[in-house]
Parts: sequence; C-alpha cells; structure tokens
Amino acid sequence: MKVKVQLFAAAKELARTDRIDVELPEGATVSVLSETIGRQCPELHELLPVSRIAVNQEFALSDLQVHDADEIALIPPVSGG
Amino acid sequence: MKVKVQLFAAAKELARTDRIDVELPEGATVSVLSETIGRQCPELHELLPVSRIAVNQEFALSDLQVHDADEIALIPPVSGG
Amino acid sequence: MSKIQLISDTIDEAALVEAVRTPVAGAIATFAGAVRDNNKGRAVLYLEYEAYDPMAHKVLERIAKEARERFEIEDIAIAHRTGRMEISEDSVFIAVSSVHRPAAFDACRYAIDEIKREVPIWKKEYFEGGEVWIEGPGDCEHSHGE
Amino acid sequence: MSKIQLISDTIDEAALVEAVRTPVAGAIATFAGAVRDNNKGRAVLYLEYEAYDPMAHKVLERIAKEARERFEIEDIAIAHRTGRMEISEDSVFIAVSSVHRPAAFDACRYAIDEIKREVPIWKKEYFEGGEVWIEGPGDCEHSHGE
Repeated sequence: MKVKVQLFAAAKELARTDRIDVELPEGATVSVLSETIGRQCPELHELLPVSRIAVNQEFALSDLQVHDADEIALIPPVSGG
Repeated sequence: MKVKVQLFAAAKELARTDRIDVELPEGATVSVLSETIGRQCPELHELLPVSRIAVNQEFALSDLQVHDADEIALIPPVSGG
Repeated sequence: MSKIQLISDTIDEAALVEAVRTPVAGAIATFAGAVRDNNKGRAVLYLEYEAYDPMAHKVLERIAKEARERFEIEDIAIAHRTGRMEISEDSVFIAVSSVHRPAAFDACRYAIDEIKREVPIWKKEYFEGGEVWIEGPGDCEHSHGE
Repeated sequence: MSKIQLISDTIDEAALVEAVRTPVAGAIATFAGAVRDNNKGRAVLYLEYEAYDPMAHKVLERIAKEARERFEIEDIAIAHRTGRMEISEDSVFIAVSSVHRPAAFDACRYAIDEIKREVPIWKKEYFEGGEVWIEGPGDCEHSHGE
C-alpha cells in the first residue's frame, strides 16, 4: 500500500517537499514506516530518531499499524510557545 | 509624651475614630504603646493581639522605642489583594 | 507611567503589561485578583477597600524591589485599587517580565503572596444581610459588629 | 469567541482574559510568550512560526481539557500565533481563571509547558547572518543548512 506522509519545518526543508509517498507492506507499523522513510530520504536520516509520527493527528506509538487512508505526518522536535 | 496613633478599618470602626492620642513615658517601646492603647480603648482589646504597629510607615518590632514625632499606626490583620 | 500604583480607578492592565515588556524578555506572567460573588457561603454584593495610603505604597515598592532581587526578572509592575469594587472587578494586578518563564511565574506568585501578607490594605465585605471586615490571609475573622 | 485560537493575527489578550472571567473566579493568571531579541548569543531579527494546523489546534484543545481536569480552575483560554513575528510580539498567550489563586498559576504553567512539549508548531529563527529551525524544548539544535 502507499501512504502519504506530510513534512513540516526542518523535515520539509531537508526533503525539499511537503509530502512524500511511501510504499509499505499491508499491516506495516509506525516503526516500519519510519525506517522506510529513512531509506527513501537519506536527507532525513539525522532528524528521524528525534522525530515523532502522527497518525490521524495524534502522536502514534511505534507498534501502531498504519493504513493507506490514514493522515500521517512526520513531527520533528516541536518548538512552539 | 503624647503620640498620635492612626486607626484603620476594623480598629477605626471599633474605636469610632481614625486617630487616638496616647500618653506615654519617654522612651516607651512599641509593646508599652500597645498595652496602653488596650487600657485606653477596651473596644480594641480583641483586635490588638493580632494587630501590628507601624512606626514611620514600617512594621515595628515590639522593643522599638517610639518618639512623639513618629508617625504611628495600628495595623489590624491586612486583607488586600 | 508609574509601575507601582495605588489607585481608585480601574487598573489599566494592558498598559502595565507594556510597561514591563522589554526586547530581552521572552515571558510575561500576570496575576489579577478579582472580586468573587461569594465568600464563605455568603452572597457578596460588593467590597470596599481601605488603605493606609503612604505606607501601602511604600510596601508595594518594597515587594517589587524584593521580587527583583530574588528572581531573575526583567521588570515588575503592581497596581492595587482602593474604594468600592463590584463583583468581577480586579482589585489587584501584577505583571512580571523575564528572559525565561519560571522566574516570571515565581515572582508573580511571590508578589501576590507578599501583598496579601504585608500591605496595609483592608477589605470590607458587603453581603446579603450585613457587612464584615475581612481579616486575612489567615482569615481569623472576628465579628466587629455594626 | 473561541477560547482556543491558532491565528496569524495579533492575539486579543484582553478579550481572552474577559472570556475566562466568571463571577466566582477570584484569580486570573496569564502567561505570554514573547519573541526575544537574542538567543544563544545570536541577535534575532524575527521569527517564522509554522504549524501543522489541524493537529496543532487539536493538541491545544487537549491541553486545555487536561488543565481543566487536573486543576481546580474555572476556565482556560489559549491562543497561538503562526507566521512571521517581530521582536517583543507575543507568539502565545494563556489565560486561566480559578476561585483561589494557586490553581490558576499551576494550570497556566502546566499549559505553557505542555504547549512547548506537544503542539506541532515550529519556529525558525532569522538572525544576523543566517536562519535556523529551533528544536525545543530540549534545544538539541541540529544545523539544517540552507
């Protein structure tokens, strides 16, 4: 299946795009997604370990399964406030 | 010597005046002043033990000597804020 | 504008916030004390604040100075009203600026605690059926008649 | 007026304070986070805030809800700006009302701490000689080029 991953801030600048499409096996988890992003976008390599993944606008645990209709985003360390 | 003592809030209402004149021996301390006020104004009897005395706009310790030119005030428990 | 105010008018809170704002300050904490519509089960109608004015002003100055010494703050402003105050009106307002936020919070809290303990200001509560001088912060309330 | 705002305009702080004011509330604490003119020794020119808007709004709502559950408060309002912000402008504002003051202070502090930890908003600092994405609150700042 193919999932869309939104990118923000530093991640968006490093990948030079605000969205990447990632090909995943059915039933893939958030941690598999994260590894796959890393292989597909080596420029995100440094940022991935300190980032979180949001699924449907909530921070996801690494063993959550993702689905192709999910709204997925890569969340670099936040700095609001 | 004679000192003037300003009264506020509950003390003013109980004594029905905003100032009392108190006759004191030379070199009298704040604690002597307080006892003298209590004898002179029995209606302040209940309030005095929980009140403080200010001399020249600062809270005074009980052994401070008062002088007739001092600005003296009886400060019931405060409730500002 | 003076950063220590003892006034009978409404407090200009926005002006006090701007008065403490500086380019290095990343945090501004404020505290407002408002008149509650009830106290100890009594329906409060309004409050009257009386102050020993010159000393109250002096003690407010001292509290601001102590806050500057104790906490890493940039600036502090304190305003306290006197006279009659209606429900929900602010009787006291504190604004503190600091580079980082913990100091602003800590100094703000310190200032209101000290104000309630040290400043010669007294409030009389007018409630349904009577009036009473409030004695705080211990709230050891005597009945002073009327 | 919504008590949770994610906006590009200036925050109407007075309106948010009035939005949380209630007749039983004796205390209103606020916190404003302002843009500092320097950071880590760099002279800051301005900041740009980017947000993952729908999620940021949702997380702000969650923080307000948690503050209501954890502390004895009457009400809470939170506003966060996005886009470009100049020195001394407020990027975030929190207002909390409560019957007694400790809860207002505690909830205000809780809210800003959580905002800095959880809300998907990022600031880019434009300073003399460059720009950098700030990674907080640990501030483990990587150099993300440009």
